[in-house]
Amino acid sequence: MNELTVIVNGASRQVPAPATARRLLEHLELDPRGVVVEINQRIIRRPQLDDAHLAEGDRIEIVHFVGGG
Amino acid sequence: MNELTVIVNGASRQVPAPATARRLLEHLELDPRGVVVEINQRIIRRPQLDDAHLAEGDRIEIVHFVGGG
Amino acid sequence: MNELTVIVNGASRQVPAPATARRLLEHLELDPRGVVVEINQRIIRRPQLDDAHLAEGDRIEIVHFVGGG
Amino acid sequence: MNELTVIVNGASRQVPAPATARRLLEHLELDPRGVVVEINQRIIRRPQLDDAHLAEGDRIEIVHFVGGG
Amino acid sequence: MTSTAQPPRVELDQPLTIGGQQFTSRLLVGTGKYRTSAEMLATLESSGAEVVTVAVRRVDLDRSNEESLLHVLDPDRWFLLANTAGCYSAAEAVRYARLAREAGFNDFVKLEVIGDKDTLLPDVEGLLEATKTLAAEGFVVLAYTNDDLITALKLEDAGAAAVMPLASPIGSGLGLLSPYGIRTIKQRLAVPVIVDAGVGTASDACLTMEQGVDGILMNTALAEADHPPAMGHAMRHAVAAGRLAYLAGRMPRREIAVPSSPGSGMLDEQSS
Amino acid sequence: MTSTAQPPRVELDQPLTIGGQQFTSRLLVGTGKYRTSAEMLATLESSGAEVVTVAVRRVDLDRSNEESLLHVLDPDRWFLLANTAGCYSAAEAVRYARLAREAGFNDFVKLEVIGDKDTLLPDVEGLLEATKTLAAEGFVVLAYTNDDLITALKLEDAGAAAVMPLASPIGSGLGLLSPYGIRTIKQRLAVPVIVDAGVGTASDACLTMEQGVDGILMNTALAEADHPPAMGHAMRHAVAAGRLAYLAGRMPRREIAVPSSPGSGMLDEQSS
Amino acid sequence: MTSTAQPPRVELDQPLTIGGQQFTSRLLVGTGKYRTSAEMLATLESSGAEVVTVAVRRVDLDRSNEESLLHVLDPDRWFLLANTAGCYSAAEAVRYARLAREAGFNDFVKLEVIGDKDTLLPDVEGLLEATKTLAAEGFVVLAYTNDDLITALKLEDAGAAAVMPLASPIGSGLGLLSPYGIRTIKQRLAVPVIVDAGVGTASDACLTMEQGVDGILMNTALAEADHPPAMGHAMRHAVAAGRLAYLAGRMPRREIAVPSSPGSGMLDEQSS
Amino acid sequence: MTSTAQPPRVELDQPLTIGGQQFTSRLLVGTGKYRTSAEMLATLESSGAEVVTVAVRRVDLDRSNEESLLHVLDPDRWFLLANTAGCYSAAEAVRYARLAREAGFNDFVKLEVIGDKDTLLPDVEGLLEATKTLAAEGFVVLAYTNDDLITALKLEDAGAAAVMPLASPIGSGLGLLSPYGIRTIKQRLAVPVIVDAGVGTASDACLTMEQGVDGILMNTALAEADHPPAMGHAMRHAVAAGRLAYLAGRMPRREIAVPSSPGSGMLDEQSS
Repeated sequence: MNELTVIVNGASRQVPAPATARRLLEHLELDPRGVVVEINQRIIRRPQLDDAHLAEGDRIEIVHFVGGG
Repeated sequence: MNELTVIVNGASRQVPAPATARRLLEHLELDPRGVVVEINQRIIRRPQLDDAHLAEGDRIEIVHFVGGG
Repeated sequence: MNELTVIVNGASRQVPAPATARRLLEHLELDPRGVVVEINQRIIRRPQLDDAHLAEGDRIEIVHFVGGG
Repeated sequence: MNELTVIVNGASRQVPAPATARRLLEHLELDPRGVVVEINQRIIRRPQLDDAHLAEGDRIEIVHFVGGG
Repeated sequence: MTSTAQPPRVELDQPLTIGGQQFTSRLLVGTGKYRTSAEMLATLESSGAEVVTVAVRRVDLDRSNEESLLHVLDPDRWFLLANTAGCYSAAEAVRYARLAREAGFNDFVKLEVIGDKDTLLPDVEGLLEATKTLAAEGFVVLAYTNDDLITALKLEDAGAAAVMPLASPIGSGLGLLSPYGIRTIKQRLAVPVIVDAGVGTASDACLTMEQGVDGILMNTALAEADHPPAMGHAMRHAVAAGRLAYLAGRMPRREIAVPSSPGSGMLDEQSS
Repeated sequence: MTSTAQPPRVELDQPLTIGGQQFTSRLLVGTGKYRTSAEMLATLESSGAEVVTVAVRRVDLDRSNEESLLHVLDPDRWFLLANTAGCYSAAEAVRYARLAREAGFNDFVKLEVIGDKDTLLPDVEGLLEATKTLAAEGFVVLAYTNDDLITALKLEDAGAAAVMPLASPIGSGLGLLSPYGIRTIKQRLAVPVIVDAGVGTASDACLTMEQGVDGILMNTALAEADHPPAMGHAMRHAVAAGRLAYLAGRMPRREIAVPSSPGSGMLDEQSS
Repeated sequence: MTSTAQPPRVELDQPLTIGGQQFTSRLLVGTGKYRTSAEMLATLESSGAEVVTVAVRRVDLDRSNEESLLHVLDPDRWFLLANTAGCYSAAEAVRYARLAREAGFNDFVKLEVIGDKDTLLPDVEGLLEATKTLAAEGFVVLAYTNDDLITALKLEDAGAAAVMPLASPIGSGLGLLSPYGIRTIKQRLAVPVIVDAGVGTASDACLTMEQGVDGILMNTALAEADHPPAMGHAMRHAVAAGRLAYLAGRMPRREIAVPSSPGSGMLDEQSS
Repeated sequence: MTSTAQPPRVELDQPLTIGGQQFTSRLLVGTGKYRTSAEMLATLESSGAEVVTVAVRRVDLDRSNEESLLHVLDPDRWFLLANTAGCYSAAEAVRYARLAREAGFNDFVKLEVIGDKDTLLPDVEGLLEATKTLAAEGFVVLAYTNDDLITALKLEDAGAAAVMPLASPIGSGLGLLSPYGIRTIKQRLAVPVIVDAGVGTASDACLTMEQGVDGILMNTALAEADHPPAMGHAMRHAVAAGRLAYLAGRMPRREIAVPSSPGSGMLDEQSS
């Protein structure tokens, strides 16, 4: 089985290929309703999570809301 | 009918004699429950209003509560 | 004798032609050491006052220092 | 030689008898011009220092000026 | 941040107690200088006050009775606190206090012995004397005083049931001139401290309560507001706010900024 | 004083409205720096706030999900206002704002473009640029700015739905440094003015609202109080007090005393 | 602006006069708490003061004479004003005053009757009593008091040659807590008003003098500065600045800007 | 206290230096709004200022020359600092600055780019742009700005030779609204900080200098005093006082009293 190396939140990770944004969230056990995903500084809207394919070396940011003022 | 001259709240007044504190209040149409009477700087407690006889020249003060801070 | 119409400090004036910046100051009885002259938003440095010829319709500003904070 | 016991500035002291306020100052090597003497809460003015005789048990205060605000 | 820990229990505040009597509000209000009785009543209601001050004056024998305050203020609804406003000596103040007590409502007196017509500042010598006299006669004396700690301590010794230092002169609206002075008085006295006079607006009242005092008495700030009933409502909130903030314990002041949002977790950070 | 006249009707206050949306409270609160989630929730409740700010940060992939704020804050109960705290350029702030919007709750953003790590003061150049960009994209921009009127006017022109001048630096607790500056901004702008940052205790909040501004946003004053839920309650009262006092119209300040009790009707006066 | 008119003549200030004696400086300084005698002397010199306060204490019989102040301070150069610091009753203060007078320099006394060890605030009852006693004995009494006008008026009546209200507690450095109180005292008294205690830095001194008072006495602000002689110099300037500004009459405050440069004569204006 | 120790050497202050040029006074003064030229000159003299600001305006061709400032102010005696007062854009301010330089006295300009007629507050965007332009042309730019640190840092980067934050709006006399803001700017900038505008009286100037700034520029406080020459004298002292106090290092503030006279050596003490 193939693997991709992507940068998720600043750290290298191996993910099973082929991969999409949604698969990545599942792999990380994250609920898509609570996070927002950006690939290479492009935001992936939630309905497009399945269509957003990951490529080797992609820089992925997964953010959510935290306490702040 | 006899009359007495007393000073009530700084002004001379003729009142029918013999007079008591209570009679004075009645004469002035004042409700005893809302005022306090002083004769010659001696306070007349309400139960004693009938016993407080007025004499010629008495200085009488009748006070009540007004708005204040 | 010819005359030019120029705008000096916002008001139309007739000045003898041909005219230079220095001639204008003399005409206005102004000491060049105390003022600065601008013709059509171009500053005329003091040594160039003689070379700065005026043309019909020129907008001339003559300024000096006044009290200010 | 006789001695007297007096309280000077709160502490018992033996002084040669007979004693005066001036003798006490000399004994203590204090310049009379810089201090003020009180015997039993009575101030001894400087000209009277010689006349102020000390008695056994006298409470003597010797004060001067110190830094203060 | 964990979700299991319990929040600290907020201590419930104790009610204001003066001379053994509990009151429902820490805001005490005067009844002078209102444009109309209706406006006064609406303001008293909106302020939430229980204690209202009244003055002792001669009945005007030449006019109708309409101005009698007891026709307007129900003594069962409001706690009537008589003052000795306008008295310039201990003897005069004692006389007014005794007359007020004969009205029969309670033994409380807001004791004023004024020293000067222009500033209406208290004469503390006369005040101490009158306090001793009245306390000995069983009065519950609330003594209007300046912001001097030494006098406040002496008033307590003289038997005052509460000490009422001013924020600023009566009717001035200058607010709390010396938070330090008021705070010091509160820290040193055992009897309640009620700040009286000078509060001009809500923030003054709030700041005053934050010094830890037990209550505030005001009149002009309400009566001379453009809309007294709205200001009564404002002051009710302000006194509650200042009291709660005092009990809650404010954050420290610091001359440096501290972010409210996390400094880490920013995008594009390199993982270590 | 007559009893027949009616008290003036107190005008009912209008609710705070930003970007067409009405809010139930003029107090907006942050969610940072609380010791526990329970304490935060208790404080949010006691404050009466509807709008709560949140920050956008990376999910921590190495830790459990417990810290996800949405597990604690019900988005149906609270209006989540995302901020761009920690951003030091217009581009960075725009990026965070866009991410926040994708979370799907609303188009509002509390826009911060910080100019300096020590003071956390805004970079008004970057702020204006980001405001223009985001307003053009349909965001409802609440712009955190300093107390400069000229910048506030430009932010309004740039499309900000609300302007948020600071009282003092973020997390400093120094209170309202320039009532004059804030008052001037409020007087000149048409969009709501919400004072953000620097409030330290209840009297600061009350004084701020008395300048006429439309609301206050605070975080540290609550989270760093000794008892945050009690301070939340205090601030709820303080904001109401300041707002009401502003609407009620305070009495004038005067450097002379004015008695609250009548000057006439004293004992022993000679009748004329 | 015409060049022919004369500038208004600046009225020359009158020298400070207390008890019939003129002094060259409105700054009076204490001599306590300096690290060294040399530092004290340098500070006295730089301050420009003429009057220096001294305390009356027992001679220490067990130590050398070096600490005798008269070995350091030439009584021909400085006007020695003895205080009754440390006295807690009228009787005690009177005793110290009498001792001080026997030192033979002058009849002046800075009268302190302290009411409390923590705050060093005056006991005004004791102060009034001691003032009467000492004034009757021919003393020139400068009475250290609080900022209460009524007490100040009574001190004047009791024979005080000058009244010395505090700016804030002795040694606190809190500055002028109540400009209003001090200004009111100055306006109402005929005898000189010298503010004593609490000044912390130059702006405090300047602000104090701007209230119109006749002088300032300070000690800790000088002795506890990092560089006392430099602070002495600063205070000399500050007292002069505040005095002159008071005499010069300050501009009005206004909540609107007014340009300092002409509004007309700008370029490109159209001539009418 | 020993008499042998040396007092600490008071460090001599350095003269104010802007753009490489030393000045003899830290007080800079404007020349606008005086009632007469004579009064202005007397005030300039009494203030001890060296730098005086002047505005650039059209010659009034219909009136005599008497108002020409150079007939009154000797350029060899005073350092003429031209301003760009009245300019509302970078381009306009640059134009005035260039005209001013042609007058031939120096390359200095007090740069104002105003953002609003009512408040005369600076437009910091325009100010930054004009600063860059003029600095590149060799001007020594003194930039009149608000009290925002971020803008001040950018002005320094843009080439300003000095930054001139306001104390409060021009001509308002409101004094130093934000000591914190001014102090922060001074701490962070390398170029001189001259506070410009808003000072109303001597204590304002003194307090401002105590924040550590390098100088103050004022106009209205002098010209609108009742006696401008006396106020000039006051301000000269005030600036010196504040500067010296800053250098001397003030005592700490404390909320407790500390006696200035010894606590021991009192009469009737029992010896141990």
